Amino acid sequence: MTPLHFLLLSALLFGIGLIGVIARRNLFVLYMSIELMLSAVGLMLATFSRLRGDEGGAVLSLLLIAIIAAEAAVFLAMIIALFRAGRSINAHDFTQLSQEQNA
Amino acid sequence: MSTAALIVTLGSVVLAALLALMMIPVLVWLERRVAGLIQDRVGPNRTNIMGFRLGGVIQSFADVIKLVFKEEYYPGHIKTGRALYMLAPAITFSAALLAFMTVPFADTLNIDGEALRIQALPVEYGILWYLAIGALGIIGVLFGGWLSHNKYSLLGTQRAGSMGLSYELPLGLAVVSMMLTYNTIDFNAMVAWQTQTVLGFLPAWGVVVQPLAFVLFSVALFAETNRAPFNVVEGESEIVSGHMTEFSAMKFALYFMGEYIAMNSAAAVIITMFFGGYQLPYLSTPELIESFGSLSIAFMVMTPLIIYCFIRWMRHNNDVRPSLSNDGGRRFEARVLSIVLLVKLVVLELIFAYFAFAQPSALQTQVAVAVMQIAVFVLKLMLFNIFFIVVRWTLPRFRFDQVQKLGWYYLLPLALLNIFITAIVIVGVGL
Amino acid sequence: MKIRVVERHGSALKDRLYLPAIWQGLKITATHLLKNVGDIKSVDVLEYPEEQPTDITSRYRGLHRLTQREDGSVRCVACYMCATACPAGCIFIEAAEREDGVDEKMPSRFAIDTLECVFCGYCVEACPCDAIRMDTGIFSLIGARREDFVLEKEQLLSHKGAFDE
Amino acid sequence: MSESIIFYTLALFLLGGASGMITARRTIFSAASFMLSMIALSGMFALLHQSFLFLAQLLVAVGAIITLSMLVIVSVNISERYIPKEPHLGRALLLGALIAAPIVALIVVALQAHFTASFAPVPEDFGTLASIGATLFSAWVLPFELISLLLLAALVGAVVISRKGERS
Repeated sequence: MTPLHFLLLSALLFGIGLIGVIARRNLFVLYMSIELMLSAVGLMLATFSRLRGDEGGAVLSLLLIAIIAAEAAVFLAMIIALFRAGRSINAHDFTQLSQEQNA
Repeated sequence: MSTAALIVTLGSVVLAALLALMMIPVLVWLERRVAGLIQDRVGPNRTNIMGFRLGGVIQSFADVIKLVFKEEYYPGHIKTGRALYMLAPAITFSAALLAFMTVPFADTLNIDGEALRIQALPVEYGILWYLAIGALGIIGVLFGGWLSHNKYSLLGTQRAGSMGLSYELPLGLAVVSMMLTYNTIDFNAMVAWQTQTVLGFLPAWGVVVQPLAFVLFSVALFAETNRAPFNVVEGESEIVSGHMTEFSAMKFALYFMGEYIAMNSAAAVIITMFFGGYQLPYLSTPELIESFGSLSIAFMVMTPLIIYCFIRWMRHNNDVRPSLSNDGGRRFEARVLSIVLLVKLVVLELIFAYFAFAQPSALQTQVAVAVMQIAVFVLKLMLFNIFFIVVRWTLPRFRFDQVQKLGWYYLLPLALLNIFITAIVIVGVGL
Repeated sequence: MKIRVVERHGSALKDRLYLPAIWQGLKITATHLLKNVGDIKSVDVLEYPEEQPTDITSRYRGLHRLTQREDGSVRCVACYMCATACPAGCIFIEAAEREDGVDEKMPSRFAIDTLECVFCGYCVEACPCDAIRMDTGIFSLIGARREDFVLEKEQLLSHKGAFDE
Repeated sequence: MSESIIFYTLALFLLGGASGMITARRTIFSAASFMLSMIALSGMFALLHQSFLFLAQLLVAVGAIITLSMLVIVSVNISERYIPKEPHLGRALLLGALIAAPIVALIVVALQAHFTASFAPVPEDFGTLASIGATLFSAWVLPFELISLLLLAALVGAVVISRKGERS
């Protein structure tokens, strides 16, 4: 179990998140895929922090968790608003920037 | 790992499992008995094994056996997600059980230079572990309720989720102010801090130092554990049983037991953070070890008195009205129990005499002090569980919007205010 | 009609704090708890299976009975009034012709499913002949199977009224 | 040795949960798989001696975020017909994999070729609450304050976005 293992794992996790973002249309899954990619970065930061014995990485990872939380709040509020506007959680239904055309 | 460490670790795990799991039947029985006595009834007192009813506690074992052997009913309308539906109660149960695991039952033992924690999980995460793991219990509720495909379950789930989130905040913020006070997250260090005195005579228990935090913390815990007056999640008069509506037999039992374990761990955390944990007031562990001989003499005098009073109480109460000729073996039971208690008294007296007059080794004294602290802890735990139960049978249930309003409009600002005051005092006084 | 405005309570600081009221409530319950823990015999309850209730009044709706005429025959004329009035639909009557000249009809079968029965007493009210009553004072019925709870005519006739007419 | 076993078990749960999340058709199973991978991720933090990160991950990612997502799923209460059908999910996933594979492969190859460092022992209090806190409030205090501003903005934004009624 070396740092390499952790970094490979984090790369794979990021890849899976990327696939989710590209392939899925369900807004919930999209949101979770983005969270997954952010978490992969957090894992990488924690690994480097452990590797260098420097707690800066861990702090960054901690701040990243805060960002994930902020993102969750905004994204979930957006899902609620979008569902209310368009009765849908299909990402392909929201191709217009303006509210009127979506509804 | 040395032998002593192995024994202590195993012992703590067993003790934690006993305190968490064996407490469930006792708590169920207590709940019903206390409810009965508060309402001027008697409560369950007849189930017995060979005439031994132990005040009716056998009833809960009968209940457990009934739940285990009950038909496993599986609602037919749940087409997909059976595995997750089955797993959901287990998530709640195990989260409640795990949250209990960092509570210390006695002070750290020092054997051969090794510091051995009397905790099931010998880690220093303390209150953060409780917050983190305790919050997982809500997820089992959410999955189970959503997968039940039932409108009552859905409403209960919605309530559980929003209540869990809104009360997590005052809970966490109350903990933050306590962390500022104690300057640690470790339960052991918190208990050590509480052996000081404030104003020269009061024990520096959390409840004395931070009364507001205590109120906020316990109110939030009542909400987190779904106990009355905040049991809107299963509010049976409105939504049947909330998330538990579609669960039966052992699946229901897991939810049910999870709730009692959560209540038990909440009581344990409250006494550890606010009521000095396993400590006797005014006596820190080194002092206890030093003066255990003289304490033993005090115990030698006190124990017979306590046991005498208990036997008298039992003989008076373990009886039926004089109008009945047949007492159903109650007097026989009281006699046998009195003999058991007397034997226990003799054994205790011998042990205390050994510690008072013989020359016990340092290790023996340490272990004896630890055992005594465990006893104190269990006593406080029982008292707090009874407090939880008495509150349940005193207060009517809040309406759901009132619960939310209380959480967001009152508890959250008060918790923030408490943090500010605490921080100002700590910086200003320079503690 | 005069409108009376009731002043709302609970706006004083003491009420809004909740805690004094909670403390008061806890005091009441704890007093009861401690009193009863100290002396369980002060709890005024019945040791039920050994002690039977003595306060059943003549208005208590217990188990049903079919009344009898002076000659000991069934008073019921199988008019189906009770079965019609029954909200739970638990009375089953089969009528037969009555041969002994006292009346024209009698029930050949008269059964009450007490598991369905809600003990509302409508059958008693509906009966034109005072043939069915609920004045037996029997409040518990025990059986091992479902069939045990379907009371047939003979059982209903054998029940005795517990009170004076 | 035992650490390796734990690592591979956790990695299995982590990757399995992640793949389950992107392949599950019902939102609830996505959420369940996501929860699994988040818990496994917190286990990874514990393996890296980041005890505070472990607790923070459990507390925030699992305790708060999953609960919040589930709560939204439950409150929105989307009936089956509003959930996107995604008839060509397999094909879409394959396409996504084709796009993601080169990026991941590049990272993997580069790492395996040039990365040989191994973990050195760390001090006793590495990653504990006290030491992370000290680092956070000395060297990283500006990012911390900025993040708190971001959180506030997100909070206000979330309230504004999800508010009912006309936005004119």
